[in-house]
Amino acid sequence: MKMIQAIVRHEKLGDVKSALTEIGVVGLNVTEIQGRGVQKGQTRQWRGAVYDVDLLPKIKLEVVVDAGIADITVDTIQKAAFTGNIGDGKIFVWNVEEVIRVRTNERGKTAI
Amino acid sequence: MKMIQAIVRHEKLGDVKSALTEIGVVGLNVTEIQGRGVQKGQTRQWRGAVYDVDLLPKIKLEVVVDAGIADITVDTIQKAAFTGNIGDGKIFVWNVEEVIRVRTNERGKTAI
Amino acid sequence: MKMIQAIVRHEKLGDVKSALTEIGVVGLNVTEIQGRGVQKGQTRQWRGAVYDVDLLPKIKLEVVVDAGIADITVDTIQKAAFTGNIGDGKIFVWNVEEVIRVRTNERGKTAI
Amino acid sequence: MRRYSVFLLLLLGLLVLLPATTMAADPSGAGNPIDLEGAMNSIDYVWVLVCAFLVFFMQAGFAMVEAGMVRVKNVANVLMKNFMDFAIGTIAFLVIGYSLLMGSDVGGMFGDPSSNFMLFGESYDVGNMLLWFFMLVFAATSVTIVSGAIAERPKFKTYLIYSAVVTALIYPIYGHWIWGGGWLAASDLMVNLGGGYGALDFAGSGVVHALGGLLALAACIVIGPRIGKYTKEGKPLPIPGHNMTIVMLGGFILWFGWFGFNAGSTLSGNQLIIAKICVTTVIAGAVGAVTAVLLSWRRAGTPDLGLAVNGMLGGLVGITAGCAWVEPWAAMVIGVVSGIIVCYGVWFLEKKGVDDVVGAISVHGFNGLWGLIALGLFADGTFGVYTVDGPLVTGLLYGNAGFFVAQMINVVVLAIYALGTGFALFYGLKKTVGIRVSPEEELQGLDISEHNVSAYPEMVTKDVAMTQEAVK
Amino acid sequence: MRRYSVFLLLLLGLLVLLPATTMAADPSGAGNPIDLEGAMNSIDYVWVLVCAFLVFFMQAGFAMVEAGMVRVKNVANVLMKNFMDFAIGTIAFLVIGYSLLMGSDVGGMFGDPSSNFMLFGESYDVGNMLLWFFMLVFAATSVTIVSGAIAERPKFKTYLIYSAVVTALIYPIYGHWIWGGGWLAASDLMVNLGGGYGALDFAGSGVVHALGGLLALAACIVIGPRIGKYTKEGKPLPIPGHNMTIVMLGGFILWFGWFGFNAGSTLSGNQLIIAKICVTTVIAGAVGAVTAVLLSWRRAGTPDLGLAVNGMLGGLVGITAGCAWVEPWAAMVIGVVSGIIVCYGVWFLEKKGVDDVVGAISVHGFNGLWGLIALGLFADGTFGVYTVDGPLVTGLLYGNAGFFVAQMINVVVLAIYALGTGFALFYGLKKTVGIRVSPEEELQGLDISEHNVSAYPEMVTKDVAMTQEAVK
Amino acid sequence: MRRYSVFLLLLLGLLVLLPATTMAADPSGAGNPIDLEGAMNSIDYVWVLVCAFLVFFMQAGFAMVEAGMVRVKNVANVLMKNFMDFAIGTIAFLVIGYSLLMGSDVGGMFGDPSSNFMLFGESYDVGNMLLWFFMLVFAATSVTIVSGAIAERPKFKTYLIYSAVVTALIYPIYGHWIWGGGWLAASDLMVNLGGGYGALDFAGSGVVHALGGLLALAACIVIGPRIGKYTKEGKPLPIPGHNMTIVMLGGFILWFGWFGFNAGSTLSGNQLIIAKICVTTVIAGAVGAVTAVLLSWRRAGTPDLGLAVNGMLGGLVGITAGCAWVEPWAAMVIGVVSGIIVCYGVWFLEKKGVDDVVGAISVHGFNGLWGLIALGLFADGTFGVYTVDGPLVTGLLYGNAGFFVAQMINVVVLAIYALGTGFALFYGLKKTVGIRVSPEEELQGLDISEHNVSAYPEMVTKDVAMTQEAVK
Ligand SMILES: Nc1ncnc2c1ncn2[C@@H]1O[C@H](COP(=O)(O)OP(=O)(O)O)[C@@H](O)[C@H]1O
Ligand SMILES: Nc1ncnc2c1ncn2[C@@H]1O[C@H](COP(=O)(O)OP(=O)(O)O)[C@@H](O)[C@H]1O
Ligand SMILES: Nc1ncnc2c1ncn2[C@@H]1O[C@H](COP(=O)(O)OP(=O)(O)O)[C@@H](O)[C@H]1O
Repeated sequence: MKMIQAIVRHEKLGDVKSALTEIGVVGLNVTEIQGRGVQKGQTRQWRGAVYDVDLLPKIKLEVVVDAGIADITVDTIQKAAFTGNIGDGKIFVWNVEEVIRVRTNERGKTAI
Repeated sequence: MKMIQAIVRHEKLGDVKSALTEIGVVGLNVTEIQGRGVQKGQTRQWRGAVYDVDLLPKIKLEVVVDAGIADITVDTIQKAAFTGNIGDGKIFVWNVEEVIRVRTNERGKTAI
Repeated sequence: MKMIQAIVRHEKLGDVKSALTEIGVVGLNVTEIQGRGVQKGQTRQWRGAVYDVDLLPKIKLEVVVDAGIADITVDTIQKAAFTGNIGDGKIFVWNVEEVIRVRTNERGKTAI
Repeated sequence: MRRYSVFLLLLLGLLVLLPATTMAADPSGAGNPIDLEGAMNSIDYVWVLVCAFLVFFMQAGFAMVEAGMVRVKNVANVLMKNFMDFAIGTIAFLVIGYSLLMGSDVGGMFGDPSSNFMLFGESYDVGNMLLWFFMLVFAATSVTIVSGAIAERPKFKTYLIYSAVVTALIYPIYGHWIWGGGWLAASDLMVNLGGGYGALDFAGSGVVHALGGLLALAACIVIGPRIGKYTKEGKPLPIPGHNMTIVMLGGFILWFGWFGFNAGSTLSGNQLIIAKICVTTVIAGAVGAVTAVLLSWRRAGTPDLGLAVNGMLGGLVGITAGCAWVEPWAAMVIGVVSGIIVCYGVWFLEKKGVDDVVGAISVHGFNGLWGLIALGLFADGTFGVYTVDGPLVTGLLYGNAGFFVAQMINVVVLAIYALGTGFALFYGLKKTVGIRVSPEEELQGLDISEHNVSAYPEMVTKDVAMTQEAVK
Repeated sequence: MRRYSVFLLLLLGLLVLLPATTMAADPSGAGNPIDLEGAMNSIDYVWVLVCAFLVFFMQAGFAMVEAGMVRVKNVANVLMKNFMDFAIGTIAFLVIGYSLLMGSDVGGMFGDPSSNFMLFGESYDVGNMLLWFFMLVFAATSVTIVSGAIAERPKFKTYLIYSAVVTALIYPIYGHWIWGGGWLAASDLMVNLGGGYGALDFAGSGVVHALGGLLALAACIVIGPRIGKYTKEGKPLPIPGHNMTIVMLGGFILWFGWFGFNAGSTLSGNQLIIAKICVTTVIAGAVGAVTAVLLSWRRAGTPDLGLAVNGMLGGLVGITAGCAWVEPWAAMVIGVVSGIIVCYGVWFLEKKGVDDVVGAISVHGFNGLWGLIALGLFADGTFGVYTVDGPLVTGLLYGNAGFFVAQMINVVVLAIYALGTGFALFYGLKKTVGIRVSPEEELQGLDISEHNVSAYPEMVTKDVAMTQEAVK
Repeated sequence: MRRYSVFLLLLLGLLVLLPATTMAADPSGAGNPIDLEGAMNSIDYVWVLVCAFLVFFMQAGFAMVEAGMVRVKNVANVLMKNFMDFAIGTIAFLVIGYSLLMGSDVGGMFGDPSSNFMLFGESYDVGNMLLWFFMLVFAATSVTIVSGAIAERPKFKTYLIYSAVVTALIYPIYGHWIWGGGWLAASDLMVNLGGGYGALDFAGSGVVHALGGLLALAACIVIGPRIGKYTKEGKPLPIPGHNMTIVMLGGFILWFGWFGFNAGSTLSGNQLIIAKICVTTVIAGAVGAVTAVLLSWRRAGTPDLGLAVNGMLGGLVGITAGCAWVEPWAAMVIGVVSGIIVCYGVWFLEKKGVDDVVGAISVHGFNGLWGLIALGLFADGTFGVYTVDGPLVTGLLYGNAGFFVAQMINVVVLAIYALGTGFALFYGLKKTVGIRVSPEEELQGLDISEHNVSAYPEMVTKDVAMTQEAVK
């Protein structure tokens, strides 16, 4: 099983969620994070003084999927989150050794 | 060492924490996330109009433990977080290669 | 590639960020979490009644870096986040199998 | 003949108010004699000013309700709109608005535009300044209504232009027709019809609320719904506001201010009817709230806070025209109808693709018209035209069908005027300076795109995710 | 003999207020003569109405304090309770409450229940409506006190029933005994005891606050503590509120409104004692706050905001009964005692298993009784019964032990009445419609379970985690 | 000769206010005759009290603006400071402050310190208590200004000492020079210079605002900037506040209260000039806001909310001294200048290393002085010294250069006095009890370190991260 952690734009969350639903990936979770990347930040102003912020709000999505569909999941997210502009985000994938469904205590793939 | 990431219900956080304390697992951290699973969401209303939400607030717990106690930790969380109803959550386990305690720069098991 | 997850003090975030910039690690993301560790919590008061809290706000930093610079990244964070007092935090490292840059669909090291 | 008598009646209040202006401008109040008349005069000033303060404070109420009903990313923008429309409106009102509203009547259509320019010369008079101040806070109330309806998408600059135009022209002209000696209230035709008085509107269900609410309707139609409000199939998706606490606070502030709004409209503290006005006002608000809560409960299964506040406001709008002229039981009836109008208005407009963020069109627009009608129905003939002397104001249920017709004429005229000027204004703005921010800016939120600030820079937010998908 | 003289005294204020009602109902105030009497009448109306507005605004203050003191998941519910109890109370007061409170006395026990039904007929009179409005906002203040105490667990529907019953029956009946010509104030026994007047309560330490606060005590006991409030060993665990900013805002609003509450209770703007009332009021509030802060500082090591606000409110409650009758130094003493009562009251009740979320029982209940006692002690004999004429109100320290006894009788009667009706009501509700939501609903929060909304839909929250574990 | 005539003039208002005090203390107002004089007296009381309530409510406004402009970790502390300075100030004012301010003049320098101790004896009089209450809320306004400027770093205990000292001594002494019959207003020198009156300050641009604002300047310099405010190179880094909604709410509350502040300063409801005062007040506030918004727009590319509120407050401060004496067009000019002063003041101080969190120094300090100057320029000779009778107050532009000089003397004296006492006080506190928390406490936030609470315990926060790095 794989953990797919994707950092995407706020306004792309809806698209990513629907795209995932379409390929049958339902379970996921979402947090707001503050991120920094190539997109080095933006300016804000406060009482007329302009300043640079270097962390921008982004959405972090975590989906655990069966290894077999990891690639298609990654592709789906990449497509749905894409705008082509700096700040589109990143996707990280790593191996998950065990998944447990709390409600049934099932383990492994069936628990996803 | 293993990272045990558990998604549980808000109201179960207290129980899970105490259960972990009892088996000697102290270090952990907690975030509120928005999750979607089999439990497909709920309805809310706004000015008399009912609508479905598909992300529900859950608690994400992260505990890094020595590989030797990973199983018992998982079991403990599963039991403490259990209600038997849809939405009980998931536990994910993966391998952690290194742990560093910032205060002492200790590495590995003793740093947990 | 490695995921370096560091739990540090709120007031150390700025130092850690600059230290990372100095060694050329730009991409990262940040969340506020609630943590428990050796530092068992603190007391607060509410309407004159003192009570213990066992979760304290901390900053969680996630940086994915090339395996080759993982060690220096960890060291940099450790040094920048260090105060020597209980509650300094932890750093966890695990293997990341794939990194995708959403904007370009690049994969692997160049995508970091 | 009759025309003059009404005109006189309308001026009476003014005269009581301005004892010294018959001679020359009195900027210091030196003309206030140390006698009974002077004392009664002082009472009027104290009362009218305190009530004006309360009406001013309603600006804070609107700001809070509206800010609470938008998403985090648009809060600072909504606050700024509420604040700046008052600031700019004050200047517009000083330069031209008040003259058009209250200057000496020109053909029943508007007041002499230069008569009160900057409150110079003859108009630099305490009595006139009292009226200016009171009228200013009323005008500002009307103007601010649009702000909440079209929240989360208009250009800030365009909104400022809108607010200046309404305070300077659109509001004063219609206001003059009713309160400034204009044709709706004082023309022979209308006065004959009403039986001694033309169309009436005690504290402004029509002048302030219906006008503002119908302008909001025009604005909402011209600007179009927010991104994310409707699915591809046209099904509306609720977009919850971010802070119910300040919505409720704003609701309480508005109710608080409304007592000044209605009871201050006697323009006199010597009219004991002010006590009755507070009674009808509080009843209509309470009953409107209860009605809306029950309706929302039935529809959604649980009682809703937003509609409770809307229902209360609807009841207050509904009673505003008739507050001095109807009985407590009638205030209850008015409140019930108001609550119904608010709920079904909100649901109807939402279904029809009109995206009114705070429910302003139903609360102020529809209920403002209802208030005028209700006055035509329920006026019980115990109080005259802003005076205890006759002719006493009497509605359909008490036998005066003519007055009811006068009120209906007012309703129709007002609706045409408000929608006409509203569509003209908003289409004009759309074609020239543009009325709406770009989709990217809208998605990002107006706080960043228009003001480059966050309302809550340290707050971590989450999206309210819906299962159904909206059109982008 | 004496009985009648007091009765007359009490009616005096009313008579000044209602110049025209001796003849027939005057719904328009036409009876207000354009003479000195008329002018003074106008001053009374203006003053009483402005003060009533301020008292109305206290509803917002209560809503903010209570909302701020609960957790995020219960905010909308608390706001709705505060809002709807006023709305429903207005209707209840119109139908029956006011009649029982102020209708012509029936055997010293209550007012004629039909006398003011819907303010029809004789009661459709400006003077009577003035009093109705003023009394309404007072009744609403009393009713809303319970809301905060039992927050985070009651059924919404049950709360609405409670608020209707208290506004319609429980409050008016006791209120009649003190303010409506009932036995505590006007019976021979009490008047003889007091030395020309019976039990007194200038602005309602007892009628409004102690009654509300003791009803809250009954409610808290019947409903039981919140899940998570106590450990298995019975140790209380603090449950911090979610927003100190609005707690403080609410505190300021309440203090602001309290000036209207106390000084408006002259029912006349021609009583210059209103200046003194503001002085004693502000002093007691300030001193109460300082006292509570110092006590909290000593106990917890740091000065606490919640207790500061509670202490201030306690001081205000304590001075309310005697505000017109005591000296500034006495106001200080009253404030110090109030601050102590608040702190130790809060800590004592918490230890005893009474889970009062906002401290209402100590602030309003205990201090309300203290206010009655303090009046019996400190009245300095410089002001009469709502008039500058004698008999002047004099307390124990100034030689009138009888009046002190009268006040103590009032304290005992009030405590029995409030707790008696309170337990009866809340047990009754518990056995019938149910008083508390299910544990699942409580854990989920009342906003979702009772209203299906979030107060802050976009806010990411965290739990305030405590080391010790509570009983679920 | 002249000296006495002015003195008499100044006392006139007081005499009208205190009809019975010429004989003996009248704690109940029994001396209020049931005649015309009595009625006019009542009107004064009603007006002054209502205005005082509004001024009191400004405390809530300050609390909200300041709380909104600090970071989450310091909110409870700022609220507590705002609340406790009023509570402690009330006691200090009762014990000594008011006596120094308004007690019988001692050599033109201060009032007899014991004359009103605890409002005992002769001072236990309704008229005197009216004035005490009004003066209290003014004093509290001045004191609270510093709180916002030095937010996020002072020791709580030290702040309490500061607030007691200012209310007890620093404010009353200067206030006496202007309002209590002291030398700036009533000495021969000044009266001759002014042409029948000395330095004037209608509602306290100088006494209340400039004094408070300049004390804030001294405080900011002594305490030093917040950790994180400046880079190593000395470049200022903005530290955004946490909640724009309550900043705006606070702004509206302040504006609301300011009408009471300015118009109540007639100390009489029989001066019809109150209407004009409201007009000039609302204009200056509106124009100040518009000006500041335009300047911020030009500088940062987008219109800023914080400066909008600051600009409005600056305009209000600027008009406060002259509100009764200048024309509407002059109010506009004053507002424009105020808006400019606020913006450039804020930017200048920030560059110079003075870290004023809320802009209080520019808003209250600089604009307070500007208000005094503006009065000396624009007074139009239509209103006298708190009376409609002459000598009429006339400024430089209307030919009275002497009065302008008198005002400039006042400006210089005030600046020296405020900065002198301010530096003495804050250095003194720094050397003794300490003025600033430790860096660790500051980083952690004063809510935890000073009060051990969180203002929003359940809110998840994020840091506002800046690219440039600040000095720690
Ligand atoms: N190495 C990294 N580790 C963790 N998060 C990262 C990393 N690089 C980027 N991110 C996250 O991805 C977001 C987008 O990165 P950015 O480099 O600006 O995107 P892009 O390269 O597609 O323009 C950042 O805001 C940050 O949250
Ligand atoms: N595949 C997944 N990846 C990440 N998080 C998941 C996944 N599946 C479920 N979750 C998380 O677990 C929570 C509970 O899931 P759900 O399927 O409703 O539980 P259950 O199957 O026990 O009823 C979800 O709200 C979500 O936060
Ligand atoms: N085993 C663990 N798993 C996950 N997070 C942990 C673990 N141990 C500690 N943490 C995180 O690190 C933070 C600091 O831990 P603590 O043990 O107090 O630090 P230290 O040992 O350096 O004094 C905690 O608040 C928690 O967020």
